[in-house]
Order: sequence, then structure tokens, then C-alpha cells
Amino acid sequence: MGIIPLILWLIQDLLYIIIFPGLVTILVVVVIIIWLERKIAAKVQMRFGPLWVSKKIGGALQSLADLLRYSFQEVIIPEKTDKWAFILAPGLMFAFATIALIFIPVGPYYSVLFPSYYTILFSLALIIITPIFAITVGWASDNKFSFIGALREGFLLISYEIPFLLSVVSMVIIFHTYDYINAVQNQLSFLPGIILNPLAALTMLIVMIRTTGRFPFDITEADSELVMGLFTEYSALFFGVGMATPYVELYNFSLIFSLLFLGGWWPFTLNVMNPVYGLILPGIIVVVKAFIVMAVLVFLRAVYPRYRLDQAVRSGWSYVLLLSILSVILSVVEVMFLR
Amino acid sequence: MSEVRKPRDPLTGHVKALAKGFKYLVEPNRMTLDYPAETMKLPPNYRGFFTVDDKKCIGCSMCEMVCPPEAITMVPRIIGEGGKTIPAPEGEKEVKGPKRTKRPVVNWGKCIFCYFCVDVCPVDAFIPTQVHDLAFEKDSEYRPSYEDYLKPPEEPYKNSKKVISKADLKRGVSYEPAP
Amino acid sequence: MNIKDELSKISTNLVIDEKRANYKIIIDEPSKLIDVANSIKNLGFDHVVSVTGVDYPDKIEVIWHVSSYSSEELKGIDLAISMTVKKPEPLKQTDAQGNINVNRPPVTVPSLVSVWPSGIFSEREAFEMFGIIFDGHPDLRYLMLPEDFYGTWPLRKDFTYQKPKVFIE
Amino acid sequence: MSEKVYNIDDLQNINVEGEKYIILQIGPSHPGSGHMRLKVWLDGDIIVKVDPDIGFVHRTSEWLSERREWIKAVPIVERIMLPDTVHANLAYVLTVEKLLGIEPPPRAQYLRSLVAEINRITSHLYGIGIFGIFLGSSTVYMWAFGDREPFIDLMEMLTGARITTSYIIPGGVRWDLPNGFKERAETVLQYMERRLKDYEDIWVKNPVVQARTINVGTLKKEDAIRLGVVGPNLRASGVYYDTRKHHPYAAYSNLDFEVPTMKNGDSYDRLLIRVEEIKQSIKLIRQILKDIPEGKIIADQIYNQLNPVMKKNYEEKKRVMFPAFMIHMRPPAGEASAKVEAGRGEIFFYIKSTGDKYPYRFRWVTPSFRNLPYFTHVTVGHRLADLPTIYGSIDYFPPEADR
Repeated sequence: MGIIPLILWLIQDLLYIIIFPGLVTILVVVVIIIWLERKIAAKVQMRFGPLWVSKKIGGALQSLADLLRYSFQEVIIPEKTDKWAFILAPGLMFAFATIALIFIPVGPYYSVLFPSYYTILFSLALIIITPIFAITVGWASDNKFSFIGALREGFLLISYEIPFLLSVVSMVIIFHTYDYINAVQNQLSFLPGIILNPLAALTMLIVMIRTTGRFPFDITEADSELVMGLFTEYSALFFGVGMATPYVELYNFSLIFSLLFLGGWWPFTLNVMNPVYGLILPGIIVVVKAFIVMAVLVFLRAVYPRYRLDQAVRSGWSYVLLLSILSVILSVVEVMFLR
Repeated sequence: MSEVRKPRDPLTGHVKALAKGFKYLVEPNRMTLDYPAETMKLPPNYRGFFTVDDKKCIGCSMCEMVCPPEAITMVPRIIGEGGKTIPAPEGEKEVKGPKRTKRPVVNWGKCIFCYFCVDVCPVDAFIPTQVHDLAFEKDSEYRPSYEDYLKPPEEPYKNSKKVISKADLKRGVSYEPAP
Repeated sequence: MNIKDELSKISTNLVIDEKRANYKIIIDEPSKLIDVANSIKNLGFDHVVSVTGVDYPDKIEVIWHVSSYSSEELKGIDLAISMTVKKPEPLKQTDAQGNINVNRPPVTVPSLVSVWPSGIFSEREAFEMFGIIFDGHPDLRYLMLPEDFYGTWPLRKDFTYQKPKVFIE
Repeated sequence: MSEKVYNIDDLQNINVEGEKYIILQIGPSHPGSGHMRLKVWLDGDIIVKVDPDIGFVHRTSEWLSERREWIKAVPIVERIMLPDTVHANLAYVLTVEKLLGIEPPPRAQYLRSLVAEINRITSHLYGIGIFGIFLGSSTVYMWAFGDREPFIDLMEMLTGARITTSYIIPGGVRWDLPNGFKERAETVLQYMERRLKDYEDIWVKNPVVQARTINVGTLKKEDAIRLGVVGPNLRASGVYYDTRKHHPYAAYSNLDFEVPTMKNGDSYDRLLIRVEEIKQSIKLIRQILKDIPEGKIIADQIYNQLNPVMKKNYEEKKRVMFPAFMIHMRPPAGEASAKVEAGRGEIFFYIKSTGDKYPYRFRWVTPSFRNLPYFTHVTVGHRLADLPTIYGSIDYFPPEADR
């Protein structure tokens, strides 16, 4: 390999990390989704929502201004915390949520750092690691409210993880692949996943609401009893990162949902290996679908109060688990009869 | 009267709640005022900052006596640097003595706008205004001198759109441009 | 049920204000208080509205205002149970700096929490404001004031408010 | 859920020492506490004991009022009960009127009831909104506070102030109905009736709300009576008691209204009863505006003391100014008590006069103070997440309890 291709290769990888699935995209997505959430809630609640930062575009830069504020705030690390865990945990939480994005393709010719036929598995593994750091955050803070928040996170994590995995497994059974791109191509040739297995789609939606802490499952951060839940002791950029992580997770989940259930880049089916037709056009379609899913989920904030912990855990072990098992059975039946 | 409690079945409940939320999402019912780009023109009996009519006031101290937070103090009727008592209003004879030399001054840091002083005044000498949103930069501005107190309060946000509130069947309160 | 007769049976010291449907029972002997209260409760007065004191130069009057939720006839009636206790003489002490500290001892009356549990918070309030120790109260602590107010009894008439000496503007 | 402890003696004897329990200090600077502190002993997720520590906003209203002229207590009692100003004002003035022996004219009585009912609606909406934010529903919070606005506008139109109206004075009221008030009130009432249906869909019958509130924080009828709780909370437990019916004041003896009661006494009933009372208040306001008699709005004893300038103002602007009597009021020696049904419950006033220019003893008890037993008794045995539910459902307002 000559020196020039090596440099190009490195530049391409850097672009991946920084721009496309990477940090810049994440920042834009988080800024937009927070703005969208606040605007949707404001519309239902008879008010304006964020307005005064960049009034001409409806206050869209408000979240950016908040980020700047977090960046310049004083970092306070309480004395009794476990310092390394306290500092590292929010960053790792954010990092794993972001790295998972690398394995989620948005186009038929999307190549990642590690090309693989097991992208579904990789992304799921990384997504599932994230809540462990949430528990670390609660443990490291040495605060009773954070501690209770972490316990709640643990309870919910255990009770909603199995339904989540089962709902994905049922789609894997139908598509007979561990690769998102193959799964999408399967759907393009037949039917979108939400029609093939609506039970799995419903399970996935509920799990998405729960894992990303949207209402009515905003239990770990229930501010009327737990102040700020896990992030009670945090300040400045650490808090900002912690606050942004659920939105990154939300983006991950929405991408997975649109790939597995909404037909990915359907109706775009042109199969050409070209940056525009292979990546940008399908990418736009997938991201738009993901944003619609996110908008639906953040809209729930305007309708629901939150459930209690025991109610959420109970429904997780009963209804949602049942639903996911049924979805697996449905998949098996479909595969037996359709193929 | 007692109502038997019927919990709504969950499916209908969720659907109705979501539908109602969605209805307000596509058909917003905005009630807030874009303050300070729009400001209210308040009704004439609104209790805002007030000042005193120097010609009418007889210096009887009733307002000082009734003031619940003790915000009103009677001061000598003095205006200007030299500390001279200002001349009597036009067409009246200068009267020496306490009767015409005391005047009320309100400490805005204490005033609660109950208007007991305005109502107790036997000659109706207070001039109420509808200005209510003033901010003071300095602590001393809360306690104006008599000369400063006589100036009517300046309305902030002069360039803002003046609106009046109106009861509305659809939105509860609607804001219309003031006449 | 004629409420006037029933009440006069319980106590002879009955002050009646017919116009406002207000009744007041004056108790002269502290030992009788709980018995009277019990018989009033049996009439149907089931909760305490307020417990308070009134401070006089030489005595303190403790008043329980009771009312009824359960009896239809008594719902519109206010009944006050009043008991007066003599205040002990205040003790004056001079400390090392030469300041005179007035030690005003509290007075003691029987508590009616065992009869009407609804008075539990009101009695705590009367304790901290007037220095009335309710004998038999299960949880007689300060309710609103900080503990370092002990002994000042703010609602007694001889309480003087001392401004903090250091004042920072 | 473990067995609930209702006996005060048992409650005091629970041994809460040792490492078994987590002690949470909820408040005073906590989003779910208000200006108070709740010391909570937790066994796992179950509440074992709650000790309410109130007094963080104790404003010594009794002390202040005993050292001021009689009229000056009006703004003081108003500022204690900010969502409920008219009722505090009314209760105090009723007591002073009993001491003075003044009876206000019928039109003033009706105006008092009118403002009181408008205020009751705003108070209940305030309570529903706070309950909403305690359960995490920001929509209901915004809606309820937004829907207070038309009613506060009505108060502003009538009294010249939005919250702290100081509208009721001994002998009558300070302003008469302005022009166009009746039409505006009717529009607002129709709007509110329509909005109550929206509330029903998104809040009252929302399955999540029902799951959170039904059978949570139940206070049985006999316990409610024993603990002496007041207001809508009492009626939610099934006790038929309303000061407006049993100690009629203002124009309530002439008005026709129902007192809704519920059966179960749980948080959901306490939510429903507030909605029901808003409906009753709407009915009452319509009735008052229809029946309101013509006439003076101030008692003759006060009117005769007005000087010519004031009388001119009264005729032209329908505005009652204060004669010097208001400052130098010295009610004859004696004592009086009065009760008023405020939005959160019953206000009780006991005032002793010695014929001096200050009240000798000024005692008042606010509804929130009498609802304190909810914290010590009803929360025990519930989960931590139920504490905000119970707190929100009893519509507790810390500054009001502290006075």
C-alpha cells in the first residue's frame, strides 16, 4: 500500500468518526430532537416553547446555547464520590451509545470500520452496555437519590431487556440474517417488518420508550421524588453529556426500528454502488423515518404522567414479555408457512 | 351527591388521551403573551404605580397611617438642590405650617399595591396609573425623593405591541390590538 | 337534642353566644379537663379545629375550639373549651456581661390529644408560641420555630423582637 | 403493600433507628417538596414513617397582625394564602364584622360570593396543576395554570388586582361590577365547561393517572373525621360537611348548590372532587350573576361616614373609598370566631378584642395546616413514588400551613 491510499483511508475513517455517523451528526441530531421535543410539548401546552435564541428559526438553537452553557459551567465533583467512576461513567455511557451507531447502516453500500455480517448483534451488544454505566453513575455519586435512581434503572433494565432481545430475535428469524442491510433488502422484496410482525414492533416501541426514559416510563429521573435521579450530583458538561445520552439512544433505537420494521430505505430501491445512490439518498430516507419515530415518542411527554416503578416492572414481566414471546412464535409460524 | 367510580378501560383511555394530545398538537390553543414584544393595556381600575397630585394633597397623613407595609412616609415638601420649599400651586396663597408642607412619598421596595392609601385619601389626591412592570437599577431608586416621586412612572417597552385581553370561547383568553 | 341543655349538664360554666351559635365552656379545675372533654366528645364533637393560647399579664388562657363532622345537628356549632392557668413569675438573671436575661417559665396543662388526635399539630404550635406544655402529648416538639427559640414564647405579649446586631446591606 | 398504620400511638412507637431504614430528606430545596421538609424513613421502597417539618416559610402573621391596626391585617392574611386570597380576606373581615356588629348589604354579600367562587375555581385549578407536575404531566400543569388566566382576568376586571385583591373590607366590598362583566364571565364559564372535557380525556381518565391514584392514599371516613382534615379532602372521604352549608356566610344561604362527596377517599377521589367542585362553582357564578340584587355595596354605617368627595366617587365610579373609620376602627371588647370554606378547606378565625386599636389575640387556622395528618398517617405503607401522589392530591400549600 502506497502512502497516498493510506492517508486517504485514514481520512475516510476520520470522517466516519467525526462527521457522518460520528460526533457532528450526533450533535445535530440531539440538538434537533431536544428542540422538537420542547416545541411539540409547547404546542400541546398552549405556549411558545423555546423562542428567544434564534427567534427567526423558532428557537432551534436553544439546545446549542444550553450546551455552551454546560460547557462553561463550573465542574463540581463532590468530596465523597468515587472520583474515577464519577468522571468516567457519563462519558463511557455516551461513548457506547455513540459507538453503537457505527454498526447501524443507513444505506445499502454503507461500509463501517469493521465490515461484518453481524451488525445487528454488534449494535445490540453495545446498546445493552449503556445502562450498566447508568448504574455506575448512580453508585459513584454517593447520593441517596442517585442511588435509588440507579436501583430503579437496574430493575427496569432487567425487566425490559429480554422483551427487547426477543423482539429483535423474532425479526432475525423472519429475515434469516444478522445483518441490517440484508434485513432491509428482504423487506424491500417482500413486505415491511411492521406488517410481518406487528407484535414485535409494538414490543420494540414500548422498550424504546422505557430504555430512553420517555414518558410514561420516566421513572429513573422522576423529579418530584428523586430530584434529578441519577444525575443529581452532576454539573456542567458531565450533566450535559448525561442528559444527551438518552437522546442518542433514542436515535439509535429509532434507526433500528426504521431499518427492521419500516422497510429501511423503502421506497428507494435503486441498487447502485455510488456515494449518492448507495449512501446519501437512502440515508436521508432512513433518517427521516427515524425522526418521525422519535417525534412520536417525544410527543408522549405531552400526554402521559409517569408510572410507578412496581407497575412498570410488573408490566415488563407480564404484558411486554408475553407480547415478545408471542412475537417470536408468530415469526416461527410465519417462517414455517411462508417459506 | 356521590359518583360511582368507573375506571375507563385502558385501551379507550390511551386512545382518547393520545387523540386529545394530537388534536392540540395540530390545532394549538396558544394562550401566552409574547412578552415583551407584546404588552398588555390594562383596564382603567388596574392597581399599578401611582403618584400624588401636588395641588390636591393637603398633607393630612391619612395615607401614611393606613399603609399596611408602612411604605409611605410623609416628607417636607421640598424640591430642588437648594432644599427650598416649593411655592404653592398657582392661584393659591402660600400657607405656612404643617398642613401644606408634608407630602407622602412611597417606598416602592415595600409597596404592595393594595391601594388603601388611594382609597383613604379624603381629597382623592393620588393619581393611579396602570404601569406595573418597572425595574429599579439602584437601591436608592426604590425610595424616591419627593421631586422624583411627583414624576409619573414611565412605561417600559414603549415600542411593544399593545394588546388587550378578551374572553374567548375557544381559547379562554385572546389578545387583540388595543384600540 | 337540645345542645344547650346537654352542654350545661356537662359543665355549669357555659357562656353562650346565641347569635353566632358559639358556645364556650370554662374549666376552672385542670383535673376536670379530660373528663369534660371526653363527655363533649361523646356528645358528637369529634375534631379539634384549633388549639391556642391567649396571653394576659398574669395568666394564660388555653382554648380548644372543637367542632363536629359526624353529627348533623352539631355541624353548625362552634364550641370552645377554655382553661386558664396562672403564669409563674418570670425570673431575672444577670449574666457576666451585665445583660439581664428574663427567664419566662412555661405553664403546664393536660393534653387532649388522647381525646382528639386531630389536635396534635395545633398543640405543638401552641407549645412553641406560648410556652404551654401539654402534659401527655405524645410528640411535643417544636413545629415551626427553630429550636433555639426555646424560652422566648413569641406570641406572649412581653416578647420583644431583637434585631440582629450585625446588619449587612 | 404492607398494613397501614393509623393509630397515632403506634406511629410514635415505631423504632426507626438502625441501619435497616434509608432516611430521605425530601426538601426544603427539592423539586417535589415545596417550602417544607419531609423526613422519610424507607424500608426498601416502602415508607415506614414520615415526619413533616414545616415552618420554613413561617411569616408570623399572627404576631404581625396583633401589632397593627385592624385594617392592616387584610393584606397580611391574603399573602399567606396566595392561591386563595379572597377567602382569607373574607374570613378575616367576617370575624371583624361580627365584632363590630356591621351587616353588609345584600349586593355586597353576592359580590363576595362571586369573587369567592371565582377564586375557588382558580384555587382548584392550581391544585390540579400542581398534582399534574407531581405525577410528571407537564401538560396538565400548563393547562391548569393557563386556564386560571381567564378567571384571574375576571378578578382583575372586578378588583383591579390579579391575585392579592384586598377586595373585601368591613361593611362591604370596594368596587362594584364593571360594565361588560356578566358577558365576559359567561364566555369564560362556557370555555371552562368545554375545557373540563379535555381534562377528562387527558388527565382524569388517563389510564396512567388512574393506575397511579386509584387506591393510593386512602383515608377512610372515620379516620378523616378523627384526624380532623378539611375541605375537598374531607368530602372525598365521604363526609358531608361544607362550611358554606353549615355555617352560611355571604350570600350562600340564598344560593342553591350541591356539595359533592365521594366514597373511597383515595387520591383519585380527591382529584375527582376538585373537578366536581369546579362544576358547582360554575353553576354558582351563573346563579349569582343572575340573581344579584341592586343596591349599595357598602353598609350604611360606613357609607354615612364618607365625605362629599368620596360620595361623588361612589356614585360615579362605583368605588368605595375608606372613611377615617377604617384606620381608627376599635371594635368593642369581646371575642368572635368565623369559618369560611376556602378552596382547600375551612379557614377558622378567632379574634379577641379589648376595644383597643390593635387586635388583642389574632388566631387563625388554615386548611393546609389541618391537612397535615395526611403526611404522617396516609403515606405510611405506600411506596416512595406514592408520596408525591398523596402530596399532590391533598393540594397542600406550605406557606398556607406555616402562616
